[in-house]
Amino acid sequence: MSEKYKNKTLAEIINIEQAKNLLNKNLRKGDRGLLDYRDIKIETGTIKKAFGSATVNLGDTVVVAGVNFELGTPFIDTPNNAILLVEGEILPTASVEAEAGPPDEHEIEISRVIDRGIRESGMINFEKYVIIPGETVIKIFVDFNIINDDGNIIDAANLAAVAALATAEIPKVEYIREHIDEVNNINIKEIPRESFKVEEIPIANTIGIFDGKVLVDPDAAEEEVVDTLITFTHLSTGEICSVQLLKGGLTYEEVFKTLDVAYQKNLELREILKNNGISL
Amino acid sequence: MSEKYKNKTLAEIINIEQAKNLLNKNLRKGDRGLLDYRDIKIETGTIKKAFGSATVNLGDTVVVAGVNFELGTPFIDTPNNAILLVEGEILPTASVEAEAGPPDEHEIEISRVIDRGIRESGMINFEKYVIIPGETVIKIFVDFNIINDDGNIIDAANLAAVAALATAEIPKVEYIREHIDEVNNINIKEIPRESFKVEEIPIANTIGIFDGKVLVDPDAAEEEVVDTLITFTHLSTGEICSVQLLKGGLTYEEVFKTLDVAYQKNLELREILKNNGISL
Amino acid sequence: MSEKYKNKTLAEIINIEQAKNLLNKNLRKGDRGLLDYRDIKIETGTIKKAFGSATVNLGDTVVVAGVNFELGTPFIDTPNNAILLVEGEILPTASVEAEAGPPDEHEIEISRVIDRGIRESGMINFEKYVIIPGETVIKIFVDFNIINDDGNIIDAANLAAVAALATAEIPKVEYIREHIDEVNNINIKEIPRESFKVEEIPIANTIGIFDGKVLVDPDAAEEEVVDTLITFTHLSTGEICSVQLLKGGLTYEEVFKTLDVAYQKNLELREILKNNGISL
Amino acid sequence: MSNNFKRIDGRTPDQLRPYKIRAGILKNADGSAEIKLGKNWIVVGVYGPKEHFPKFEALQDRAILFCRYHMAPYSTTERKSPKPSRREIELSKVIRSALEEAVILERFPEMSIDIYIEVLQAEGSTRVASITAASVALAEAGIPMKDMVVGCSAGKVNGKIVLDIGETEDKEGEADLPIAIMPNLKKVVLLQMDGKLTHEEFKEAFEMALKGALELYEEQKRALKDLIEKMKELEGESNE
Amino acid sequence: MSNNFKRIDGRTPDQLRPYKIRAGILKNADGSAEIKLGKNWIVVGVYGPKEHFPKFEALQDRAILFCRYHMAPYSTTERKSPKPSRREIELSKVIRSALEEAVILERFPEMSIDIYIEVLQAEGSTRVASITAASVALAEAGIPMKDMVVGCSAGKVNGKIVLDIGETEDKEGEADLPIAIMPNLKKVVLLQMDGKLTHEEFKEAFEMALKGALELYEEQKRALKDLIEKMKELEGESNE
Amino acid sequence: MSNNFKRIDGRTPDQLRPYKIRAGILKNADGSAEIKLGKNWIVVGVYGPKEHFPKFEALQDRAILFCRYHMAPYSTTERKSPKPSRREIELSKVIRSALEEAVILERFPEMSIDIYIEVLQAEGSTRVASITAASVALAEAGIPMKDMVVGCSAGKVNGKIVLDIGETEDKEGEADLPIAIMPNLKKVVLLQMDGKLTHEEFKEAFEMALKGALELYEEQKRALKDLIEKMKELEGESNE
Repeated sequence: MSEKYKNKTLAEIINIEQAKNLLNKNLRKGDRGLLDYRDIKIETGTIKKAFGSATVNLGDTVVVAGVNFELGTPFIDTPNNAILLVEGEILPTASVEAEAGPPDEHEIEISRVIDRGIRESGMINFEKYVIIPGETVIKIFVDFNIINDDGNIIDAANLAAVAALATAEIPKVEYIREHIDEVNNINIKEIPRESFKVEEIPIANTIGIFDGKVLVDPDAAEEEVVDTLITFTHLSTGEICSVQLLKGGLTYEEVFKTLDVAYQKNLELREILKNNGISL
Repeated sequence: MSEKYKNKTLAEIINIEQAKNLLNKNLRKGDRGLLDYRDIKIETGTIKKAFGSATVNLGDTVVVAGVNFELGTPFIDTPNNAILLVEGEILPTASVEAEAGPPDEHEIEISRVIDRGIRESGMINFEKYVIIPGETVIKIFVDFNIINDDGNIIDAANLAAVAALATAEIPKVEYIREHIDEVNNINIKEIPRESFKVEEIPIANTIGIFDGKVLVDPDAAEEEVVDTLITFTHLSTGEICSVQLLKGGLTYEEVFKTLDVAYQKNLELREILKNNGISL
Repeated sequence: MSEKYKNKTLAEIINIEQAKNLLNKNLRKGDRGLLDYRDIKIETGTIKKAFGSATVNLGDTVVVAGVNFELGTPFIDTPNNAILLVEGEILPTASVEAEAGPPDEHEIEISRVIDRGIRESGMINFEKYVIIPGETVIKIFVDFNIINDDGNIIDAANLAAVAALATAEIPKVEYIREHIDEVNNINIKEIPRESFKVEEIPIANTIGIFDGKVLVDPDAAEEEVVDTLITFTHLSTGEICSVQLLKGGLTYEEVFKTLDVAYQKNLELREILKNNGISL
Repeated sequence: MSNNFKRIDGRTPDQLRPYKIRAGILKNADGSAEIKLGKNWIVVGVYGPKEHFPKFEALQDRAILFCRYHMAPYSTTERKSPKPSRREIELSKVIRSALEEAVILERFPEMSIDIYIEVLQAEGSTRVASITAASVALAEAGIPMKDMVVGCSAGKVNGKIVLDIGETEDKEGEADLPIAIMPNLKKVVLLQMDGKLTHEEFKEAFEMALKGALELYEEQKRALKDLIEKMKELEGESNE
Repeated sequence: MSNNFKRIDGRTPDQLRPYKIRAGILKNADGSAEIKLGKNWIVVGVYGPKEHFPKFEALQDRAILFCRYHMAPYSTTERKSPKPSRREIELSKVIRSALEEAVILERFPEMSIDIYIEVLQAEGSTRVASITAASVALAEAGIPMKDMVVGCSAGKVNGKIVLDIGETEDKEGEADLPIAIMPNLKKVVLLQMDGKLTHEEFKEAFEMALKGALELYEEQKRALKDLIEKMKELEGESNE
Repeated sequence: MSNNFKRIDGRTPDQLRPYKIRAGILKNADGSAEIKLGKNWIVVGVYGPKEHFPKFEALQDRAILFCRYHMAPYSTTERKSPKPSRREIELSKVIRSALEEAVILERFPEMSIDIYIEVLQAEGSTRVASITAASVALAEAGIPMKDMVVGCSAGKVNGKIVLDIGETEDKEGEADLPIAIMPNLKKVVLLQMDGKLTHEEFKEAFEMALKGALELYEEQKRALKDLIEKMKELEGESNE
């Protein structure tokens, strides 16, 4: 057996070979076109304990995201900014390969790509959530978990993170300011809340290249066989706010070809979010 | 050789086989009855550097416990409570199996069983050791170490922890309150002390079941051959404050049978503590 | 192949055998005498981002050291003292054996030997860099990295650390005291600086013994073949401020024989530092 | 027991929170299940039996059961660090120990079976809910077991023995008693308690928890039956 | 583009910072290189190809490329803990991924090649400078490659697209676009972006970065030629 | 040296603190010993020689000596985290290095010998007390040694050279010089110093520490003789 199948189960190997055969004929599992996303289901408020949450199904990929707020000290070089922490884990339930334990480079890369999309897009007005400059600000935690991994984690996790943030409720900053003296004794979950208004919605689209053919939303088997994987994150203005070449290389022309496809697809996902009540 | 002896030394295997043969005849090493504890020796004040300490020998099992006090910040959800931290390690001197390094699940389970006994019993009046609510409280460290492991660590470590706490001296809370401004510069070991009055004494008794027979205080070899190990912790009032099924299963009737034995034996250990000057 | 060469490359084995053959004839690579150091090159200010820095070449051993200052809380038992932290790593670029990852016992020993030399020598006036006793003091970080390891890391790293400290500039303590209210928002790199005046210069000299012969400045191959390695650190007054037997044993007479050689060689290195503008 | 006694969430003393178990919810796992019990939401994935790695750690006469109980950062009132806490390590151990009593490990020498429990939302009594779901996931994976394992808790709140302790009841109550049993073999395989109970109260709580466990055992069976029927349907469809 | 536009450090928009690459700077490594780009000072050491350890992790059909990007504690404005940060782990991955496209790993089954990148001083665009130096170090180690890999960044600062983003420009600018290419195969092997760019700006920045990379490619070749000549000299000397 | 000079604890300059060594104190270890020196209380357990694991790390021509010096959380004035500190890692190394000079490791190829040193109470000069006890534990385990290893410290306190530095003297004194020797082979195997000493003071302190070590060597022998006699007695009893 070829070495490239090391650590793969037989079922996975069959899936991978099948994906390759189909792509060679410009086909995909379930009669999907090269530029079609799988079914997307977005449900918000799935975790009542969090300030915001969402569960996203992208085909058989399942992601849960939760948003939490805490009080903390700002970084010394940005005393007037709230703090954002985005951390994702691929749970060991997600696949045979997924392992328990501290995040590996794959999980760190995914988290950081989604972090950059949220951070650079202007989605969050960081200056709004400062209680006392240089002393106390709101720490925004976005945690997401991959429950089942059938590929294209980034697009799914980005949708979940964005939906959780856009539907979150935040403890009233004004209330915290007024009660700052008791702040050590305040349970932040019991503070009156208001809607967490996001100012932009970044959309991540991951594009694959297989033998020169461009395709979107690769599933787990396709991720193994494509030569190239690249993610573009777009704003509602059409601007790009983040790019990440995840795998392989591409020609100069392919950079712009994949960018164009990503842009088109970002409009599509944006529409799906809107249909779920999430828009600017 | 059978797989169940993996990682065992020859001497251990002989001990285990012997324990099994004896128990089959309702006998134990050293003519011990099924419901007899081994010899217990309790010595307090063995570590002069600690605020409280005790060394306990239970047969060949040896445990040292030390109590320390520090100042710290209370947990946000219990601003009016002192903090208790119970941490135990089985030192690598204790047996061939014992390993150096961060606590494994066995050490964590033992520590948490003893922690719950102390915490739930009401032994410590947590509200008494608050310096400034929500800001500064006393942190109570109970550290114990197994020096030699011949079984029934929990009962021995619980006796050591309880004896160390009951004979500890604590820095005077009143003194700390008066000198709170200099508190960063105070060496807590130099503050005048008073007796640390405990309000209850929890006693842990571990019961084994071998082929339907109930026995107490299993030694290391017996721990390997019994089907079931369960610990009950009792208060001086006769109430139960903690239970932990450590190994195997038991019938519904056996739950109450072992509970009754544990209760009887708790009275016995309580008497031994009293003979060592430790009582309410 | 003999077991002592386990984990060595062929090139290293050849070097080691060669070193042994030469030392047997009282010779060393490059016509070096037993009591000769290899060429020493000291360059300061090589890291502009640090408050002080130096790069030292000792033969083919290359070390970079950087000094940084931060504000921090003093240790509770020394409220009137600045804090010194010396940490060194042998980078994985340094040799086949060098590994990435947290410092191993070898790196920790080296760091602690250099730390003790700096700390015990009185080089730094720790009381001078206290902003508010018991509350805020300056933390002095001395970080050094071995870029290439051809032996005698301690002497080279000590020279680099000493040169970096002696040429460092420190944020003005007076300025920080005056602006203490804004201290959380101060970028320490932007505070006006003054020269960091050192009050002593400790010099480390590592001596080897091969078959009863004393030699200085062992290279990597020689370190493998000598029976004994010992480091003495001297002050400008001729006093010893640190000793560390690194490898092997030595007779009572050899202790004093190696001490005398170290003393002589400390004068030589002191002169080289002086020629580089570093002296008291 | 006065019948008009009401609990903080309106339940009667011997009433379980609303519950629902679903089997076969994860595509990649060999077996999986989800339990919702009040606001608890727990997902379990089972992988195995598969060759144990590294080989020298494998056992020649039976499989190794691995179990991880883990809480998501957003599952609790205060955000939980994703790093395993001492509590999670203890619970992983007692859950594994309970399931080891049921799984016929001797059937799979040199192998390992991995059970991953992910608490997505926690609202008290998660350890026993986890066992209940894990047992269903093992069954779906086709792992032979002597009996199902099903867990439930009881406790004492405001002086009263009550079933299926919720989060607030756990914090403010006087005692918590989680148990897990093999319902047909009538054996207790998990038993913990903390708080204060007299022997009589302990007995009352124990028996109440038993009753709750038996109710949840019916739900386990229902969930597995549901799955079998759904699979038959799918088969039927693909045969059409 | 107005020609009299000046950047914070006096550069024109399409001007690289002063640069210098040296090959063969470490005695013990199989290959090594140093790059200075502005105040960036980066050292790379390559060890291998060598037998992979532990053996069971080795690949039968190709070598494993290991890459560590690491910053010295004194390399940054605020002291950096020597423990690898999440950022360093991500950069190690994208740099390795880029170099894997060039190195002919199939030539060395069962082996590994280790690339250690040590950032001694950081002043923006370290990832692309690291790749540029690593490629030279691999060449010196005699590792066969399909093409050199060379990196450069562009970005948007004060509304203007500029080449080779420095540290202050990165912090205060609107966007950063680091790329790495194989200059002869005309392939992009590293591509990241963060900030805000229209598609037009992205194109302009991408093309500017390409141009910068090609300039640095010349410096890579010069550094390797220099080394070869120095080695010939030394050989000549030893033959005298 | 003025004879009426008194130290903080009333000792004369060349006087050891009260000491006592006991061999064979742990039931499970292959060898063990306990030392009390002033308030120092240190327990040592030796396991081995035993097959080294994992096998590929074993040495074909000798045993591997492992040594861990570890302080209990309650052993020090401020509570010590149980995690090994940098100091503990350094001391583990220098103690192992000292004992490696004495143990005839070539006798046990492919094996390992583990020495676990647990400082239960610390009051200065623990490293040399540890070596002294470890050497006795190795002897009890029947490990062949070229010579015993025995340690002692000297130092300078209030301008005076004194023997066996206690904790307060270490903190307030001018210098600390711990040494360990093989008393019959007359070799130094551990030597450290920190503080400030002239060459003359160093010599004086070194020689004083030597004398102290020789006194403790007698105690080592006494402890081993005691143990042998106790074992003979026990044997006698069991033969009766």
